[in-house]
Amino acid sequence: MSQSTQTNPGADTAADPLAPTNPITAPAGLKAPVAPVPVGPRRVAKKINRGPIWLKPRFLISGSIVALMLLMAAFPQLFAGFGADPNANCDIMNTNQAPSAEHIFGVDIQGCDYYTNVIFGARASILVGIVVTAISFVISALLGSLAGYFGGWVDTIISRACDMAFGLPFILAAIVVLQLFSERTVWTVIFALALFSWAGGVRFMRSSVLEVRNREYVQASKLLGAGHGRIIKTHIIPNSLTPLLVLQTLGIGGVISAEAGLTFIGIGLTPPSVSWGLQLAAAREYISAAPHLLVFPAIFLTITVLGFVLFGEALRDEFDPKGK
Amino acid sequence: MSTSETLTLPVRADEATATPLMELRSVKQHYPVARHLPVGPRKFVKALDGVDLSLAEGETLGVIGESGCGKSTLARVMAGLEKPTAGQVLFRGQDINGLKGDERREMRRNIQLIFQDPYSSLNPRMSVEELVGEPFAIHPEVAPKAGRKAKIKELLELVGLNPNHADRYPHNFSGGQQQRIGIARGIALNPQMLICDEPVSALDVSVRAQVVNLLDDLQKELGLSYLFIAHDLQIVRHISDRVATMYLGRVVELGTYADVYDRTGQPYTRALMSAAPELRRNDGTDRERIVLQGDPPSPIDPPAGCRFHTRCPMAQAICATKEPELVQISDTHVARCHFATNTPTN
Amino acid sequence: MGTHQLATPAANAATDPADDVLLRVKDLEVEFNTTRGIATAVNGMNFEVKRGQALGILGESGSGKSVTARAIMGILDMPPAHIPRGEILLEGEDLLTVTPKRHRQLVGSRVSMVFQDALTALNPVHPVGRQIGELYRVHRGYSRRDAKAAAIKMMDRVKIPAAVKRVNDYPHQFSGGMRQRIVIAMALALDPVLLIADEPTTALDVTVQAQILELLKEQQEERNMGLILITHDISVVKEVTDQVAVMYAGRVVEHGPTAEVLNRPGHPYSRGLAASIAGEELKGQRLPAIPGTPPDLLNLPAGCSFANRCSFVTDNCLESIPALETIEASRHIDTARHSACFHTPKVLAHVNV
Amino acid sequence: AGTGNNAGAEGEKKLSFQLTEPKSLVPHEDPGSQVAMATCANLMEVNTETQTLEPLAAKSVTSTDAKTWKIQLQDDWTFQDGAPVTANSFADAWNKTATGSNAWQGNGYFATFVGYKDLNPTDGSTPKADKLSGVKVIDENNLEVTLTAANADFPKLLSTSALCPLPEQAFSDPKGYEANPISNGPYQFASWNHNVEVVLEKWDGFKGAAGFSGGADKLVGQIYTAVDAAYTDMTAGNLDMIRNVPATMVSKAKSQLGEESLYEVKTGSKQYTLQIPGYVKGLENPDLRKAISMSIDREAIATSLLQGYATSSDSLVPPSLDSYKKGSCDSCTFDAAGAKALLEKAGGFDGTLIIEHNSTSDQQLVQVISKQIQDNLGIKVQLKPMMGTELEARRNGKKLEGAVFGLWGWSYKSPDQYLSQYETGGDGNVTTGYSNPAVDKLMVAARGEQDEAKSAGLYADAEALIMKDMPSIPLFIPTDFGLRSKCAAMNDSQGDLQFYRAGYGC
Amino acid sequence: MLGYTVRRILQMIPVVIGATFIIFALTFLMPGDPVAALTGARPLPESTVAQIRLAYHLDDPFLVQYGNYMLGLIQGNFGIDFFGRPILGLILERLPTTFALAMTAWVLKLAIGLAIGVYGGLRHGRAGDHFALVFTVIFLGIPGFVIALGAQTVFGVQLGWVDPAGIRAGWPMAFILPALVMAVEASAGLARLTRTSLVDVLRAEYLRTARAKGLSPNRVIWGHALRNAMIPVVTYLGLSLAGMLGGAVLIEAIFNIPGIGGLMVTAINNKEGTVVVGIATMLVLVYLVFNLLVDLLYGIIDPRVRI
Ligand SMILES: Nc1ncnc2c1ncn2[C@@H]1O[C@H](COP(=O)(O)OP(=O)(O)OP(=O)(O)O)[C@@H](O)[C@H]1O
Ligand SMILES: Nc1ncnc2c1ncn2[C@@H]1O[C@H](COP(=O)(O)OP(=O)(O)OP(=O)(O)O)[C@@H](O)[C@H]1O
Ligand SMILES: [Mg+2]
Ligand SMILES: [Mg+2]
Ligand code: NI
Repeated sequence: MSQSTQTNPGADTAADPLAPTNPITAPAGLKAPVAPVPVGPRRVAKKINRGPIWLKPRFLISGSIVALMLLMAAFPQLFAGFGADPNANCDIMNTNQAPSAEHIFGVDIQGCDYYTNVIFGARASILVGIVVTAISFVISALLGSLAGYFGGWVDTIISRACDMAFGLPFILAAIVVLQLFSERTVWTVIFALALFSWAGGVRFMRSSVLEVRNREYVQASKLLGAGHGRIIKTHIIPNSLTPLLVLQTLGIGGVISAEAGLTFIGIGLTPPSVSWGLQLAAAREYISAAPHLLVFPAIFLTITVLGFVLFGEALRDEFDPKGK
Repeated sequence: MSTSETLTLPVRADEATATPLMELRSVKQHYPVARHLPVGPRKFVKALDGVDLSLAEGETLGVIGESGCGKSTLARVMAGLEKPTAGQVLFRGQDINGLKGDERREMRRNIQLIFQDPYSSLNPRMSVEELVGEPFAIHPEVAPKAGRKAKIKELLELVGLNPNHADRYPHNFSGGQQQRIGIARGIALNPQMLICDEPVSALDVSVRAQVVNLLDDLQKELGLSYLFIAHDLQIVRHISDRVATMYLGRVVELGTYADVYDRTGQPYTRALMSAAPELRRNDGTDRERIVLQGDPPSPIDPPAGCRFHTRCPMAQAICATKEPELVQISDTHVARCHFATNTPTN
Repeated sequence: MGTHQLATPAANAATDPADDVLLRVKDLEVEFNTTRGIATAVNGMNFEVKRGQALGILGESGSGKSVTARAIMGILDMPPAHIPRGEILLEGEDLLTVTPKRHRQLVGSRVSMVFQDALTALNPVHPVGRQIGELYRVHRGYSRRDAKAAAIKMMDRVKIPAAVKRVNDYPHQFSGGMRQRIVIAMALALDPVLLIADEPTTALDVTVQAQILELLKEQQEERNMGLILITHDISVVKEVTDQVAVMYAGRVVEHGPTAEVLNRPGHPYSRGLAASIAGEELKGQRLPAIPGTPPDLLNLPAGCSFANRCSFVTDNCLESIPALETIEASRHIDTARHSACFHTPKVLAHVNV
Repeated sequence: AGTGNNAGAEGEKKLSFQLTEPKSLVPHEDPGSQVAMATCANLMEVNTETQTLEPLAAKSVTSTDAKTWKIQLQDDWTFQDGAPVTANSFADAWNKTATGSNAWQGNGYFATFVGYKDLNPTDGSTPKADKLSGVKVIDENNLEVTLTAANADFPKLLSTSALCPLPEQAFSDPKGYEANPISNGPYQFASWNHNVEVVLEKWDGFKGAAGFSGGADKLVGQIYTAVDAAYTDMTAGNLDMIRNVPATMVSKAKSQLGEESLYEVKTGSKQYTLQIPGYVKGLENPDLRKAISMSIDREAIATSLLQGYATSSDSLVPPSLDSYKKGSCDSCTFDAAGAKALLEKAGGFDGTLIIEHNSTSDQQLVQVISKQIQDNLGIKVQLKPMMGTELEARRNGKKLEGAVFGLWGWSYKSPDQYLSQYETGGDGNVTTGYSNPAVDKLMVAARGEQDEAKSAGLYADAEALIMKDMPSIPLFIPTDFGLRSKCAAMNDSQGDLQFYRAGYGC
Repeated sequence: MLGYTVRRILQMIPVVIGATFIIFALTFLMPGDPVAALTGARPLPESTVAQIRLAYHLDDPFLVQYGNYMLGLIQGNFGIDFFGRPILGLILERLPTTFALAMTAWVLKLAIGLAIGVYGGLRHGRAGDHFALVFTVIFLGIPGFVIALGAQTVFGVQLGWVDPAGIRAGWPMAFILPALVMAVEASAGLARLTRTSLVDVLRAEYLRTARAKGLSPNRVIWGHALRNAMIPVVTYLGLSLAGMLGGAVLIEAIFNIPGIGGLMVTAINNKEGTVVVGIATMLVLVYLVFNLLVDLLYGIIDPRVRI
């Protein structure tokens, strides 16, 4: 009974480490026939939609929605036809025309083809959604890690700053900030939205970092002499990021809607920019006269939001180290 | 002040003259208890309250004691993860908390810690290769980038893991294998001192022996010193040269394994021994069974006098008032009890 | 070879007066649906417990001890778990087929369970008194006040000092040992006939462990309960139980009187387990270890699941699964021994090498 | 619709109207407020039937030179609490309003009074006087006002709320008065539930002619922050009257509430313009401005986007004014080719035409205009929407960078209200900064001329002169609509829709 | 507990100072002239402008203005607006309305979010869970004003259940619809959080214990799971209530509710710095107080963090 412990696991060449480790295990194909045993009736488990069967389609569906929307944002011409320009070929006399064969989404207030406009609107909306979320994600990840990891006065400063950002009503802050710009483009809107959208994320990140910080693998790394930078980069952030990621994907939709909201109170994007937010805000006055103005961007927006949220969920499962 | 500072600490006979590899001098670690008003007296958890220990090169010192008595704190302080509130932690005669720059890096390389829970001490998002390679990434001087892969492979083989599994993640391994990964990381930098904080507690009995054997082999091969903390008294006895018993932040008994196990000089240690069923059986003589009553006192307000007197079956009046000092029982054996020398050995 | 049925202890027990048998588990199988496939956690489990008897279930991590216990208590998460076959007879009633209502009546009052980690097993937001008292309220329809009084009595019984004062405290305000005692109090509250303790002391240190084991043993004897003690720890089994069942990869590989099995193991795995205790005589030597790791439950080998770690392995082992067979019949059922190995005689002969 | 809210006391004639939260109920502090109009009887007032200006609280207002005005009050008029309305009630009120340090909104109405400067030092020092030297109380019932320059429109000024009288209490207990204002008009203040409603009740002691007061016994000003909410409330039958209905809402109302709910204001009093500040570089050439003007297809926009609720404008004043001359703007008809040619003639335009506008209103209209200019003229046009404060600040600080899109309306019906924008230092002149001595001279003469026909001729001459330089591009005259329930018989007085004058029609 | 509260209140001071400073600075930097907004296109006489600028210290340097403001604030003086009305009065006039709206919305949100979250959590991994997700996300995806206008038309105009606009009907009738819209919009996050938390709790060992005690599924869920599942949700709830107080501008406008939001937007449009800062200060204070309350509540729900 005193086999060398060093050789045993070493012999493990099976594909799965949890599989039998002895190479002399019979291959699965050679399974000895097992006679059925006349014991109690076998209760058949209801097949439930778990695992790959469900996960895959969710990932696929949400992934393709996201991909489609991204593609639309990047290359609207692919969808609207080459040479299409949302502001060209407009005829003011056609204003608010309902959907027809010629204009499948109808015509907008300015007399332009609405389909082209909605397609081109994806860019600004998705850009705002993604960039703002990305910025707030990065800020949250960074500040949250710093606050959670270092604690002490770093934490105090960051936490109080969060309180400030939180306490300031978002609309107020956004209005005030947007007022600072004489010209409002996608980027100014992004700036304003990003400026105050990180506080929740920071808090969130901070609390997950607080949890991770005391994990033993962090201490283990410290013991090896790793510096703070390395610990934050390789241990803290990767292990506390997933919850934040899910939160932020849920937020993308909120951001896109917020862009619409800003436009609505007159401080959002301005023409000739095209965005779903602008379209929705403009459509408001025509809700009964020209409902198509509202319906199409709203559908696109909703699908996009749904896509991102589902994608976030799917991503989380994907990033789960245990792989479920 | 207790006299323990002046007392010659028993060390392994053959090492008595050499400088110990590691030495703790009246180390205290007090954690402030959170309080809500910025006024009033601060309270402290006295996790370590004056610990003196020394450890010779190549020696294994076992540490036992009940939950919360400060064993892990001791491990962290020795590993330099925490700076003690008072006292010194000396590594080859140098205070590890006074080191700077390269010396500090050197110290870091030389003292490593193995954690109790192998899974939680491994970053779940790093592959085995990254995990075992991390020490080298931090100390590139030990293994330059070029030869690193080979070095990692070598290490994995040394701890009995299949090097072909280097690209797998911790959750793909069993507990014993995970602990091997932890050990591989711990020895990657060729340390002289390996502090093992309950390295086998989370492992299955059948795997426990594998890991203990591995530690044994490594000691023989690499000349490591161990501080070995465990609840499993048999394992401690098996692996230790000397054993220290801790109670409420203090060392209450210290001696060779035979001293502590067979000639126990302190009632708490005795209770501990008697509580472990497996020891009773393998011991020639029948141990008297002592089931301690009550719960350990709070380390915030340790009892006056002997800290153990609240639960001690042989407590006398003096125990409640006078704090016992470490009493020398033999060359290699000290115990903190008023009756250390006049109690029957078991 | 389809011989799972051969002379299971349950089969033998059939000759005994049935009222003595509290629990009989027959051919229990539990599977888990996982994303990687179906994991067979319990794979044909057979054992029984009699009134006043303490059965230890030994086995390494993942061998299905807790799953078995949970299956008995009906607290497996289904899904992902499901029980394709088997019977769990509590005093003759099959817990797997009774109505949910009847099941709830039995569980908690006739059979109850002590969990491994008392801190997580207690609801952190309710005072312990309420958690104990709830049993009386639900099963016996006590008033709030009576339930509290009963809870205090129970806490006294498991030796919690100043129970009256502490009945409104929350779990986190107790030390580990006291928490475990509260869990025991909860399990004993309704005078169950059978108590299942799933690693009740693993999370505790030795001195407290001794207290808890003492308490369990004392209560079991006092009430003449059946006790199933699940643990990894051989010494604990030795200390507390009369009978022991050794599990490996979802099935019982050896079963018999505790002292017998542990001193003279008939299955290579039990043998490895018994040997791995670090006796003083082994000081300075290598500890006897069982090499290798347990098999993947998703993909159990065709033959004996211990074969890849076994030093007695032969071709036979790789092809067919050895059944649990009687190895030393006895007039008295309680001293009968069973082992599931093709080489039991050889293993027995090897003893004390 | 329109009756749901009238469930007050049985048979009570109650009308509700759309209101924004007043800053104050004291007319001088918030002269535009509908509440002020209802509670105060001015010296002069427009008769909604004849649409002419008639004395109300005054018996007569006369002048020989249009510079010194004699005002005789009606006999025995009282405030709603019974105190007599005297010449002092007016003089004191005017003095207080004209005092700059009080910062009352009505202050500006007194700028043409002699002595105004003394009350309003521009350097922030304390005023040298506390009374307008141009206002003389002759006796209980007679006043004399001297203006700095002749102005035949003075009687019209007397019809604005800033020139209401104030009772004694307003000076002795200003706080109390603010909370419970008393005036001399047809309705008296009953209650003010802040941000919810202001309730007015008919005052039986009002001695004015029937043409000056409405038919309801009770008027409820329901407070809305946006007209949309008011509209919704009206569709639910909770509101009787709305004014300033946007074009998009008109067609919606037509289909939802029915044709009869629309009240078209008879007199167009507003105008959309694109004003071009003289100081903006690159836009100085009148031909360029004309080209821009010609590139806008007003007809198309009016029929499509504005849904026919506006007419294209071809003059600097609305057609309702006497001085209006059809086609005084010869470059206000759409002619893309002509515009291009003119642009060519002006030497082209290679910069960007910036159009500044208020971001909260008429977005679509500005957009289509800019689009037309851009498309038809082939120049780059950039919109610059901004908040009101910023736009005003840029305007006042002469910091505009391009044309300004805006809507202008009159306070009282007079060409002066429009054309003074192009008179040096005139009202609203700050936007274009247009200055032409010949125009200035004509304006002074026109203002001083009490003969309306002569005056109109002078104004028309001035407009023709201004038009040559086209500092402002006339765009549209919007049709002003009110919305009403069945019970409200709406009225307007020279383009101003005053709720309190509505008759009760149920 | 008292000590904790005191400490927390002390911590609020820098936050209030910081937040007011930021807003003050932002409004100061904002382009435009507050005085210009007083009359619109017809500018006020120069002299009046000068008087106002003087009276409101508009020409003082920024820090002086801020200092004066803070000095006043310490004495509880929020200043007066350009019409001479005390700002505190303006805010307090509208705060109850906003509060009623936010509270109602919050309670509804709680009901909706928790219901959906619990439903999803209990059906974890099954169709119901995904249905709950899609349901909440759809409301997240449709812009708020669309939902608001739709609800207004259907329930206010067509069905006539409530007044479509205004608060004349008083609480609760006037507030239910807008609150519901706010609640529906905001419940997605809560529902997700509750669901996740419940799923975690359902896996907890103490729920096994509860089931092993022979408790009925209802008792297990309501008696043991929910309260634990609420622990991580509570922080979010507190913050969201504070957020709702300041974040209802759109809904207020559509439903004609005279709340803080409208006042704030008007004040910003008119660049009335003191009003804006006053509101912001008030909201920050409210936020901080709620935060504190939540943390105290935390202690009640979770005995482990009892302070
Ligand atoms: N960072 C800390 N802050 C406050 N108290 C601490 C901290 N670390 C440990 N303690 C306290 O110090 C005491 C000793 O803890 P330590 O972890 O060293 O015990 P231990 O002997 O390792 O126990 P175990 O056997 O359970 O691991 C305990 O009471 C613990 O609560
Ligand atoms: N919810 C689950 N989903 C999938 N597999 C499970 C689940 N619960 C248990 N298992 C599997 O069932 C097997 C038996 O687990 P069980 O908890 O019974 O082991 P055990 O003998 O109690 O081990 P330990 O000593 O570690 O408690 C394990 O391999 C485990 O992975
Ligand atoms: Mg420890
Ligand atoms: Mg288990
Ligand atoms: Ni078989």
